[in-house]
Amino acid sequence: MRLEDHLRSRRAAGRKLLMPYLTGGVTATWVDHLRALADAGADAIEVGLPFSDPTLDGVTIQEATDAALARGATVRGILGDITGFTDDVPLVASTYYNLVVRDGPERFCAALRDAGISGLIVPDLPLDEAGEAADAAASVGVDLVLLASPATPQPRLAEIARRSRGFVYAVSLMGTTGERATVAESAATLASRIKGSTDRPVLVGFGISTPQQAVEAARSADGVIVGAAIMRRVLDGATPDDVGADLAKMRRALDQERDQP
Amino acid sequence: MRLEDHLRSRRAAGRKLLMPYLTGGVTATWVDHLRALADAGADAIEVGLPFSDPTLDGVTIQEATDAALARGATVRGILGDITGFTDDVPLVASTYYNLVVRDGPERFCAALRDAGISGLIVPDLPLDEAGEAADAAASVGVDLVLLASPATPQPRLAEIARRSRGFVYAVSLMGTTGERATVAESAATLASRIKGSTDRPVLVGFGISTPQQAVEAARSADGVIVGAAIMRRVLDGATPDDVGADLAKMRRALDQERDQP
Amino acid sequence: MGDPGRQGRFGNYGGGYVPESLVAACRQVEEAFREAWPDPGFQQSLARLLAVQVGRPTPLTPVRRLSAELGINLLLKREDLTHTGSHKINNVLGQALLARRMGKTHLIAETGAGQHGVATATAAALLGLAATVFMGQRDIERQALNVYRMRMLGAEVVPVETGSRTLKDATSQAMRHWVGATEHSYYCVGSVIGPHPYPWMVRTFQRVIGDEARGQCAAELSTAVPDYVVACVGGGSNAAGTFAGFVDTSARLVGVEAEGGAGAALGRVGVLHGARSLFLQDGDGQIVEAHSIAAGLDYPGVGPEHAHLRDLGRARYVTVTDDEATSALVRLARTEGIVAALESAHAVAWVIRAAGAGELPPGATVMLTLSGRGDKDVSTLKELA
Amino acid sequence: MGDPGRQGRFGNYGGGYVPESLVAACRQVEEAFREAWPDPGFQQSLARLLAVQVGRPTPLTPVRRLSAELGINLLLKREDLTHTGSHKINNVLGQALLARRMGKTHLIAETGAGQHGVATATAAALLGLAATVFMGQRDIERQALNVYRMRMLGAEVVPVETGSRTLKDATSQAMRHWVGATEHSYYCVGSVIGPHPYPWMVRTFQRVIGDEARGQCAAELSTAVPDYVVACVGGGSNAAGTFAGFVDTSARLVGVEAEGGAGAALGRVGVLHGARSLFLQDGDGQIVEAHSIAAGLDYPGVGPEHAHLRDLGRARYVTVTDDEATSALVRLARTEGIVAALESAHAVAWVIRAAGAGELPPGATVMLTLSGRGDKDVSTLKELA
Ligand SMILES: Cc1ncc(COP(=O)(O)O)c(C=O)c1O
Ligand SMILES: Cc1ncc(COP(=O)(O)O)c(C=O)c1O
Repeated sequence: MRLEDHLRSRRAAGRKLLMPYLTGGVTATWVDHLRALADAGADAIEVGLPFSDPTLDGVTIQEATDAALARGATVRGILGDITGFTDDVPLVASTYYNLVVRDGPERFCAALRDAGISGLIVPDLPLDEAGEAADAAASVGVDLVLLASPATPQPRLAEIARRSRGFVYAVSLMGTTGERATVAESAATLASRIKGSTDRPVLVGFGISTPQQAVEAARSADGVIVGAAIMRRVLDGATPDDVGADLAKMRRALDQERDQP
Repeated sequence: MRLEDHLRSRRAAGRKLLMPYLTGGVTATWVDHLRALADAGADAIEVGLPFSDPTLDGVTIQEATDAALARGATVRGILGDITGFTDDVPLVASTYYNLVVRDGPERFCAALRDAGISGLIVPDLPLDEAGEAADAAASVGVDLVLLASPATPQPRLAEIARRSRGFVYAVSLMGTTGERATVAESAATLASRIKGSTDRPVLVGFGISTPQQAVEAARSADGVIVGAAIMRRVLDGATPDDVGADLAKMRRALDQERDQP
Repeated sequence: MGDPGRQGRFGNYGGGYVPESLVAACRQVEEAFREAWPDPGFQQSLARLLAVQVGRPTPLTPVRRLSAELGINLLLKREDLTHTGSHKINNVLGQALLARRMGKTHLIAETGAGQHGVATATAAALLGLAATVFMGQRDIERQALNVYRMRMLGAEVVPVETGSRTLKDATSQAMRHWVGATEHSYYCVGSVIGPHPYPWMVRTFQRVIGDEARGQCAAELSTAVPDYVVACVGGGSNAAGTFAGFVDTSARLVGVEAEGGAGAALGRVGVLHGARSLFLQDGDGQIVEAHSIAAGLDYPGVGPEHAHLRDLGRARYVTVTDDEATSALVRLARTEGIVAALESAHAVAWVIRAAGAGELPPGATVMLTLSGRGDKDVSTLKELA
Repeated sequence: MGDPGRQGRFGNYGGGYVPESLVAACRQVEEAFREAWPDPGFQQSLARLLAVQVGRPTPLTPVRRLSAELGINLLLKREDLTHTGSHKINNVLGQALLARRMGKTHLIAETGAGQHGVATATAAALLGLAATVFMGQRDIERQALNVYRMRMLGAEVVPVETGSRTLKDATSQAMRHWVGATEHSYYCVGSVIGPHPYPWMVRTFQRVIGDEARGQCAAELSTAVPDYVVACVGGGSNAAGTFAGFVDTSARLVGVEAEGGAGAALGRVGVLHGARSLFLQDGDGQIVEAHSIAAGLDYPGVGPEHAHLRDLGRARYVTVTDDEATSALVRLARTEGIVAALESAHAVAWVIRAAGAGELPPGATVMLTLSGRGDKDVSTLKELA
């Protein structure tokens, strides 16, 4: 099943979507973490393919990236690790455009597909530059997710929503990835604006750190992406079970919110 | 008796003139050194009035100057020390022009005369600038000694010889005061040139360090001035007797030279 | 070397590979620049600053003794004589005027050698703006003089501890900071790198080097145009500004990179800091850390227009070792009384090598942009001595 | 401010109080200068060096933000933008050309801040001469950057351990050395001090500052001539060169000395380093050690022409403390993006104080010679911070 179909059907079931992020290769047993996240109720998982110069990431994901690269993580290795991971929870690769360019978008996307990955996020690839990668992804059935930000003006926002595949990634605030004490006000505004122009799923990411924040951010969107909060725990030595338990709390918080009137 | 008359009469007696130099105030007992030099056969003694910036002196006399100033030596104090020193051995003050200008040449020369000093050497006062000081010195009967150097061209040399009083100071070489291993060739040439244009006594100074050198330098001149070689010994702790013994050796060497055919 | 259009393309290179959060900010810069540049008022303000603050025009100095030794005719375009001591100020004053015109109150900058940081701090002080300069910890150590100069000028210098702790990482950190500060802050990029419109805009501001040199060569040389035009290449701004003045002549254009930071000579196609260009990468596509004694050349990539000029064969890119650069610096100092920046000494080193190897024919005229002065490098060189 | 004649007299001051061994050498310099100066060939060579090597003319920069704060109209003559970073190079190139014309192969120089030493080393390298620079041990320590620059340029730097181990003692040592080396060596004096013809010759070579500034003021100011002309005074060369351009106008001339080195403001008549002038002395006529944070002002005397201008009442001499100078340096950096030399900052400090005290009337136009840039002082300032 295509990523977008999967998310639409989950949403149709009345569920708020939850997409955790994990840096590929961050520890020797990272696939166990991946499985724990899947088991704890993730609707999809974002797998970071570490790049030496993560210009849109804050300190936590920079640190995770450095750790993965120091361990010798490579795109090839990570894709090998996850081949045949599961069909139930789609994986979405996320990386910087240089790694896509390295082999060329076509070969890169084909490799993703071969490893069972169904989506791709490239934070430094805006709409205007996305044509080649979008074509390559589409031709192998991988969904290229585009990002929208609080600074995105209206007609452009609609175009992004139209051309994004899988879902639309709503960047909650003007800033880098990383935990924040509160959900930015801009998150709700942006999510509502996107939802006003597309029925594609809209996930809010950047700075979602706690179950409460997830609930709050999910109100005007279809779900949330949680990255740095998980990676902080992983870097601090959390086991797969620990990480699974954390995610399960978020899952429950989101589900309870739905079940309340 | 005027300095020049004294030197002329000594020369007339067939004697090579010997003029040691001593920095005024260099030690607490410097007047004892002065007396020892007089007793050891000096025909006159050059007394340095220490100046903070002795631009024509080499390291030894710089060091002696620094020592004297560090002891608090002043022109007034030094003149006080030597008042009534002796009538037999004339004293010649030597200093830089700034100390002359300080009180004005007239008061300065009068103070020299009152202390019993009969000559004055100012190494940074060339012929062209000497008018005021020469008049002031003459008016109180102090002989202003002018210096000639190997670089002095002919008509100027004659003028220096003519306007100098006391004697003509032949600077043996192009350089500062200080001991040298040999007497510069320029010394003999210069002395002969000066003697060719005046019958005033001609003393050679700068770098005369040993009895042999004194003998050699005195050959074409009327005598020698010995400065750094003595001051080196004083700075190294030589007693008045030590210094007297040294000068006596020079005296003997010069006298022997005369007595040889 | 013209207008790269709305997409900012130089052949296959350039573009605007920035997070969506910066797209609007980059557009705003482009609009402002497209509107300001043809405005006589803007041109006048800039020209006046370049004259009274920077000291332009800078001289073109015929180098007599070294030329004689090398058997060529070497002319130096003296960017070392500008205010703050390198060509960086030409660009910074242009951008700072633009920022003020846009109503921004803060300048953000990355710096390697510190020259761009000092220039930015200077322009900020002059125009009453605040300045925050990101600088790799390693560069902070080897360019301590410039760090203190920036602080004295009132700029905040932020140490960058990530990655190689040099220019590449400082650039990443400046971009991160800008994402959260676009409203009041203007990102003042220091070379012909970064997303559109920066490579084009920075080259346009630096073009004054090449235009002046072209005119001065016409007055100085019987051939009017030199046989070779040479400049060092870090990101490539002094070279781009220089080449722009000669690209339509018969002069051969040579960009000289540090052996350990040779994006144009040894890099592969990639995307970094907003542009598609040539970068040093490993087999997995990770950017490789550059290594050069010259902090300003310690960058693993090159501006997109240089990548394009290389593809076209219009410019050649060559490399020089640390040792060659330091020897050239000393030789120029001893023969001409000019202590050049280590960056600029790379260009001199190539000329010395090429003349020695007969690659430069005897009597060849060579116009070399001396991008900066070496005061900032004296402590580095002292440690070597 | 004309020709002081064969005796080199400025009123009661000047002259040639040198050992007989240097009389001929000084005469030779005077003859050579009197012969070279009117020679169009010499003028052309010098003008060309000043243009292509030094980067003259230097700009006259209207200072906007600080002027507004002070309620005056301040213009800076930018000698900090010259090659090697201070006005010293103007004089040195003139003397070095003269030395070469005289067939000399060596340059001797004294230096305080190191700027004159760097300039001399530079000129020597450029013209293929050897250079020996005397520098006080204390200055060697506080101006380490310049010491290394000189060595890189191929000059020999000789530490002077006597006396205050600063400029005064370096000057004495240079003179001692010259006595023994007149045949091949030319003594390149760094300020308007020393025996005739130096004060006159150095002022003549530095006059380019004042002449340029006069013309630039005429273009820049509605009044054509500024109300005040201000420069710092160590020995007094940048001030003398500046004043020479304005002495025949209505401008008030102000020389600013370091409080601890104020020969003109606080000195008494004396003779040092070959000239009759004003020097700091104790009651016994011993020269007093100067004390200034600015190595280039750390000299207990002043050039004879300044003593004369003071007597005439044509120029005024004022003093500024170390603290005032460092504050002025920082204030100028923060408001105008110019890091001035500590020496030059003294002149700025006086303007700030005088404007604050109402001594400069509101709206007064002030032309200030910024004699050099502050790179050399950054480590001194860093220690204070
Ligand atoms: C003196 C100097 N030259 C050259 C460079 C390299 O920059 P670019 O290649 O942009 O001219 C720098 C950078 O800091 C520099 O300071
Ligand atoms: C920058 C600067 N300004 C001023 C001076 C003082 O010299 P003068 O009074 O001769 O101009 C110096 C001396 O080293 C200097 O370096």
